Amino acid sequence: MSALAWFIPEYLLLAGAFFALFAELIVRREGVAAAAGALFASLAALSALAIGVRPAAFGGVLELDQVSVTVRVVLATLSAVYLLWLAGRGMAPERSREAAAFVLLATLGGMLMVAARDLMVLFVSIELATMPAYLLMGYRRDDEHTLEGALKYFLLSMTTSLVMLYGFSFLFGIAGSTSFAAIAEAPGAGLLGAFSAVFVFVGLLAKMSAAPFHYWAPDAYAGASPASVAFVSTVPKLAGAAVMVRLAVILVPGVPALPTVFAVASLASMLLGNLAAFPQSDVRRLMAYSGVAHTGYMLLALSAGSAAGNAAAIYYTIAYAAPSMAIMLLAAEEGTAVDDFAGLAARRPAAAWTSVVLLLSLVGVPPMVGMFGKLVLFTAALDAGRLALVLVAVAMSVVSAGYYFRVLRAAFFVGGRAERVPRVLPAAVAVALLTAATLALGVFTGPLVRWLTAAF
Amino acid sequence: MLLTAIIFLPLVGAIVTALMPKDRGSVARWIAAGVTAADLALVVFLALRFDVAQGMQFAEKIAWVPQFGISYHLGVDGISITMLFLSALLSLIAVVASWKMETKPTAYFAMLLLLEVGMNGVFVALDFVLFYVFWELVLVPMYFLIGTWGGPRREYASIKFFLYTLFGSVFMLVGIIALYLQTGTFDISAMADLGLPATFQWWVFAAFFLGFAVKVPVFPLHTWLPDAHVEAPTAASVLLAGIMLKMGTYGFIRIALPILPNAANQWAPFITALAAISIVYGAALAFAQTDLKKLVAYSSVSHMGFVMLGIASGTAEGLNGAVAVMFSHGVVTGMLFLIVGMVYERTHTRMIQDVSGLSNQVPVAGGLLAFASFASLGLPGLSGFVGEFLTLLGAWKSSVPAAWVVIAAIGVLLAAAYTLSMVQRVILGAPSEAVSKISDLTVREVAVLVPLVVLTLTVGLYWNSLLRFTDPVVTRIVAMLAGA
Amino acid sequence: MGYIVAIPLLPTIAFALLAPMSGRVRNKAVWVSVAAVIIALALSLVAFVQVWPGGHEGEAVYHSSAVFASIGTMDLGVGVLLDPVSAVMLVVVTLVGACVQVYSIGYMHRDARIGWYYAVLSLFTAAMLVLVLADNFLQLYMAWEVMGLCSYLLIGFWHEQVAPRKASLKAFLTTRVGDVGFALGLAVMYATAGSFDFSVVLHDFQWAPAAATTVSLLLLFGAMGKSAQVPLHVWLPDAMAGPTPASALIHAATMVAAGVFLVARALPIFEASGVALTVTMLVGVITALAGGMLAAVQHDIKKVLAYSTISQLGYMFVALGAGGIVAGFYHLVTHAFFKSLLFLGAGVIIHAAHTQDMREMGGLARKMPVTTVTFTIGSLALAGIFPFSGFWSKDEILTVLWHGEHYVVFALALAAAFVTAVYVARLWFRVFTGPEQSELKEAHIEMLVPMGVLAAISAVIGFGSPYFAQFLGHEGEWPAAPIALTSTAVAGLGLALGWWAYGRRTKVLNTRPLKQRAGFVYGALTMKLYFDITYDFFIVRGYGLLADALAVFDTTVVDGIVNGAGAVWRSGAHVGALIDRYVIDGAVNGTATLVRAAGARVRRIQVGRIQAYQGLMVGAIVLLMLWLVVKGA
Amino acid sequence: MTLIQPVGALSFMALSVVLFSLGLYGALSRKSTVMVLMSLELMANAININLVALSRFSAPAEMTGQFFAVFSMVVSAAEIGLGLALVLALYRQRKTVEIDAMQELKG
Repeated sequence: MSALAWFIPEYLLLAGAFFALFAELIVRREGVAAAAGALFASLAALSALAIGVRPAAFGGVLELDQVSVTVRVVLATLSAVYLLWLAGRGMAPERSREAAAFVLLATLGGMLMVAARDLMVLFVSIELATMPAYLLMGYRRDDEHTLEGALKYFLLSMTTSLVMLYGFSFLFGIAGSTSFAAIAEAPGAGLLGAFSAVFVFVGLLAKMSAAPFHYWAPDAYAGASPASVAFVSTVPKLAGAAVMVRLAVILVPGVPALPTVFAVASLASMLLGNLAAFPQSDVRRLMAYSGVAHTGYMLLALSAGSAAGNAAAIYYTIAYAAPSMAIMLLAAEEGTAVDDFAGLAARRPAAAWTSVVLLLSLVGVPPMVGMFGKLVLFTAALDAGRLALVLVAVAMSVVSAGYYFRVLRAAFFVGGRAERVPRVLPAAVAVALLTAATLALGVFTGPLVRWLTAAF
Repeated sequence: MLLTAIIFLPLVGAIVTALMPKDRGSVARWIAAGVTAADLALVVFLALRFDVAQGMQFAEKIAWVPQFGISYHLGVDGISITMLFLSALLSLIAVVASWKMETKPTAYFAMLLLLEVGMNGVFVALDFVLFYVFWELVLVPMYFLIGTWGGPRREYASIKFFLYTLFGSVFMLVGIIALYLQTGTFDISAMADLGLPATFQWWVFAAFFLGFAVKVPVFPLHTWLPDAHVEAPTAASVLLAGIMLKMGTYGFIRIALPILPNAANQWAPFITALAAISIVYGAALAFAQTDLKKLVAYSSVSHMGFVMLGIASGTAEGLNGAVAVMFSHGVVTGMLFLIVGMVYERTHTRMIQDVSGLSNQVPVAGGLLAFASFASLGLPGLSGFVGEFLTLLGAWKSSVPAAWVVIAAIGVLLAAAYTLSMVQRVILGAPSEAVSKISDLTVREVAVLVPLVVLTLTVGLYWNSLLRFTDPVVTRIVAMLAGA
Repeated sequence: MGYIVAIPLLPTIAFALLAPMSGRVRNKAVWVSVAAVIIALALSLVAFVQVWPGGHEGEAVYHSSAVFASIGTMDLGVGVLLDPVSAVMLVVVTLVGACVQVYSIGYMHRDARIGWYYAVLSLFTAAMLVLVLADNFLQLYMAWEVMGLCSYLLIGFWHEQVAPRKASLKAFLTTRVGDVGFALGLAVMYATAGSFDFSVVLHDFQWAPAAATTVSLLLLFGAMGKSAQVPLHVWLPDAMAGPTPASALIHAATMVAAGVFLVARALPIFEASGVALTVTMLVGVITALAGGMLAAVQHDIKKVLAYSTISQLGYMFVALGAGGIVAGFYHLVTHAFFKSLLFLGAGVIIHAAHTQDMREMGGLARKMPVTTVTFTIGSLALAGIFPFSGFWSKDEILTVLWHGEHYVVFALALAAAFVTAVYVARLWFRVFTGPEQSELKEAHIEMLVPMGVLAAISAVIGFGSPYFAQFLGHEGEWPAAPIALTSTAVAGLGLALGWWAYGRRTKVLNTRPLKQRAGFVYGALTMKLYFDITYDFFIVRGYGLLADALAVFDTTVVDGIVNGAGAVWRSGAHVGALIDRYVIDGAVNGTATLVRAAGARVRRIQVGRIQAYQGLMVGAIVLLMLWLVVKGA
Repeated sequence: MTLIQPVGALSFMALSVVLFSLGLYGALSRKSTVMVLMSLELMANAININLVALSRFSAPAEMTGQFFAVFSMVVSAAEIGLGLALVLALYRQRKTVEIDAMQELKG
């Protein structure tokens, strides 16, 4: 199979995006675009799985190692499940046609980011992944805050990506070439090298909404429709995590200060994320800060600087993505305020107990995958001597139980409206798949982590 | 295969009852009763085939996460079989005791069965991660049991219970990981007596102490217990006091002592001090309570103080006494909570001044409550005395400062004070107007209490019925402690 | 000799049968308990006869035991040990038990819960027999505690009224204080000697004086609790709130004697320590004197007898303290008989006079001849007048004191004897002579027969004292003339004073002038030497206040550390208006409110202005770069 | 000493830093969103200069820097187009492009 064939999943996504745009002109029914998109995305996921690990292609610009393959498969599956949900519920009140296209394009960008081994390709794929995200965040017309949120997201992330690009330019300057391999071998350029590395990671940290570059997230999430937040807060973040790990592997040897930067960012994110999440009454804003907190845990693994740490970081982000997306999809169905969850147990017991599984996974209570993610992450961090940070992480995960349980308290112990949202099969199946993943993934931790560690 | 069946049978039951349609409460009841009865039968079958001489038996080991050395490893020895039996028995009793549960019965029985899964699992797990999974699993059903079917301040009590225990257990996780990094495996039985460096042991013991002490509970980490007990429904209280408190002390005996022997010796004086304070503090507070359930809750703090005293002594008598108190407290406090629950169902009040003169109005209830109270204050011939006396013997024999042992002995006197002052006002005397209209216990309610009465008498009169199981294990642990 | 095991088993079976029955059925099945105790009496006599030739110094006639607990190499057993001491006690317990149970048929027949009364009596008899036959201190301790429970149930038998409820609680807790000492004594014994068995602890193990002193003092403390020695005597007078026959059995003959029995059993340890013996003697003589004086000022007939019991028990402790195990034990036996007789008599008197207050009694002699004769025999025995048993046993104690050169204690013992004679006379004259204050008639036959039996024994048993000594393995001889004469003289003097103060009158005596002159002493005595008041004020109320204070402490401080943390933060941070309803609602506890308050502060950074965010980000980048420069990466 | 020395990479980088800082200052201080976008565009151009200069001085043969600059231009063009579309939509809704008017979302 020639190198071109290795990237069939990407072609499928591209084709899917175009097809989604024109599908509804041919078939009059609403949601066909999203359904088609879901089909294409799942095909992409299967083909990515089939293709598996490949050596570098196109002159070393793209490479499919263990991490890239895993993340590609997960990205495609997540977007397939998301599109399945979108097919069911749609992006009320607008049509979901363009949304499906944006989702597919963003996933395509994410897949390329993960496989990139060259600064140029990386920069272009990062922009390809984030631009549809701007549009998704601004997708809803009826809420006057949506556009403001989207603008904030756009301005702040453009600023940081320019800073990142500036860092790329210096890296290119030092190494004389844009390929990661060359940069890795380049002799450490002292202060300039450090500055450029820091600039690069500022951009990525902002993408991952890590403190102190997270400011856009709460406002953008609060403005956007919960459905789009479900996608934007998980898929691009997972891709971003993979890229950070890749860049960390090549830049850390040259810049010894980087792990400390990660540690500081991790501490700030954990503290700020968990504390600010407490008084929130809007689920989107709560999940925004929760995202910041979980990025903090991921950075803790990264700051360990070991192969196990890097694997743990990626595994943890996967373990975070599934439940977080599912919670936001539930919020899209039930209403974005925490009080909208009131009486959920009476209305929709299945949905209520699903939210228990999802929220407990985010807290890190076994047997859900969140706990195994934290177990692997703490092991790596402790091994690298990050005891203080682990203790903070441990304390903060207890605090996180506080605000996650406010949702549960509303769902179970507070009376709410009786009439239930009409049951839509695809949406229910999508949420069920995500919940099953949250429950079952824990059992397969072993093989997955070993597979990821092999990449470093 | 037997142990896996014992653990996951209730899980199947829980799923089945959870999926039952809401109105089929009665069917859910029978399923729950059937499942718990079958589980108890399996445990008894296991106990009969259990050979006291050998150590760990019925072991099952399947690799789960090989590169981290995590395995699905189960096994049973003398102490865990005792607690497993207690857990299975009290679960069955809890189901039968809540026969007339109307509000959302299917979810209620599902939660009880899920609770049993966690409890059985903790006593049988021999792998740290598995132990931690079951340890945390117990929190979720209990949170919902207290939160949904509890009393007026149930939400506050349930979240407080959840946060306290989660706080402790999360630091335990750090301890577990530290041990893994030091030894390369998560297998508890393999880690026994490895002679780890002393300072490392000290810190890991601190992490474990925090995790277990919250659960025991030891003074000053006990404030969640009274709230949780007062607000929990009867069956949940029985299981909370009967089994879940023992998970903390079982953790000490199964994990802290064998794996970190000289840390245990270093910590012994501190733990004895806390234990003695818990005993006297719990007793004094029980004396001052006006709510029956809170009184029994604080008495649990006092009794568990004896268990900690026994554990800290590190002598054969002390440890045997600790397990004896664990077992007898489970049985006796279970009985107390059941009877208080039954009285509450009839009089709808738990205030001591409103309830008096039970023995005249409802002689069977009064008699059984008196029996349970005397067992609780440690009357010889009943199981309460066995543990308390042995812990005092063990504590005096050990190198622990004598002053604390004297304070603990005074605790026995204070136990008599609060129990009898409760007996005076609630059982004796002329029936109060709340009591004067109530009917006596039904056959079902008495049937629930009879096995507990029989157990209290058998262990009380023939101590070896319990010590036969625990003594071999204890002698091994004491040897390890002496070695360190 | 296997039947020995049956003796304690019979009453246990009786209790096991009676307890689960319903009230009505149980009231008719009373004969089960009576039959059990009578059969036990028969078996005890048989056992006594088999042991009678005596002379086997120390080693047991019959001993069998079963292990009920094994820890490592250590086995704890429960067993039956028949030796002269336990043989005598068997007879005493079963005999008095039988008399009381027969007597109670008449005394309690109208009571609605007579079945429960007999059930507890059987349990008590069983526990006492197990204690007497115990072959190790642990079994003795366990029986000891079960007896405490029975005394609690019997004292609080009429629990509808307040007084019996309070008295039973007081009794149980005070004896429990003693039991704490007993338990600690056992712990020390186990730690040093490694076992509880008499054979090991009393004979094989060589006690170091220091360890022996600790153990014996702790055991003594336990005995003082159960045998109501000063300062743990406060519960016995209040215990009179229970039914009189129960008091006769428990608070005269058996339970209170258990303390003396314990010290008698553990005497080798006491002798090894030496100090303990003198302490026992001192405690004994103080209690004897105090008990006697307090008895002399009581108006309630049962309280007089209660304090008299305390005083006589003090005598036994003096005898044991002086090393005279035979004298002490002999006094225990005689006291058991005449004191239970007096209590049964008091029961009859109270039934007749419908009051317990002696001031409202009088002139019983004419209407109740049998009671008067039996009661008089008992009183004279108590006073220690010649032919009756009290004289012989008290005389032996005085002889032991004299030979032991304890002259001061001897004098005090004599003074106590004098006071005993005074209150006996006071009681006798007040009750039996003087004007009749209520119509009187003789008691039923079931009540009189047991009293007759006890009276006969009290009269006769005195003459067996030397043989009793040989039976216990010591050489016994008739009391020497000089001591006998002095004690009789002292007793006669006491009776004369009693006659002079209370006997001569024709109308109801007014003792006001006598009390004015006694002034301070009388005041102190009526206030029961202030023991009760001090205990109530400091210990009972003190503990109550401490408990309440701790309860408040628990909810505010300990719980508050968690809850209050938010409050501290709030006041410190005086965030005031900004705290929205989550913080006030405080659904989660303090830590969470603390965290929520912190969250509210952190949340304020999110001002919404884009350029503010950009500024913060750029600031962060600049800081990062400065740090890199400083670090010189 | 000749005033004109051969122009080294350093001076180009200096120029790029100056331009970048100006752009950054503009983004932080200008009141109108359009002007903020313009400043961002300025920063992008600064980066392009940097890229081209570095490509000339460190790896003249492959000209990768120039390619990178072209890519960067294309991407920033697309972004600015998207940004202006957003500003236009906001203008239609809020009748203003004042950046400080975008303050409702906070907390």
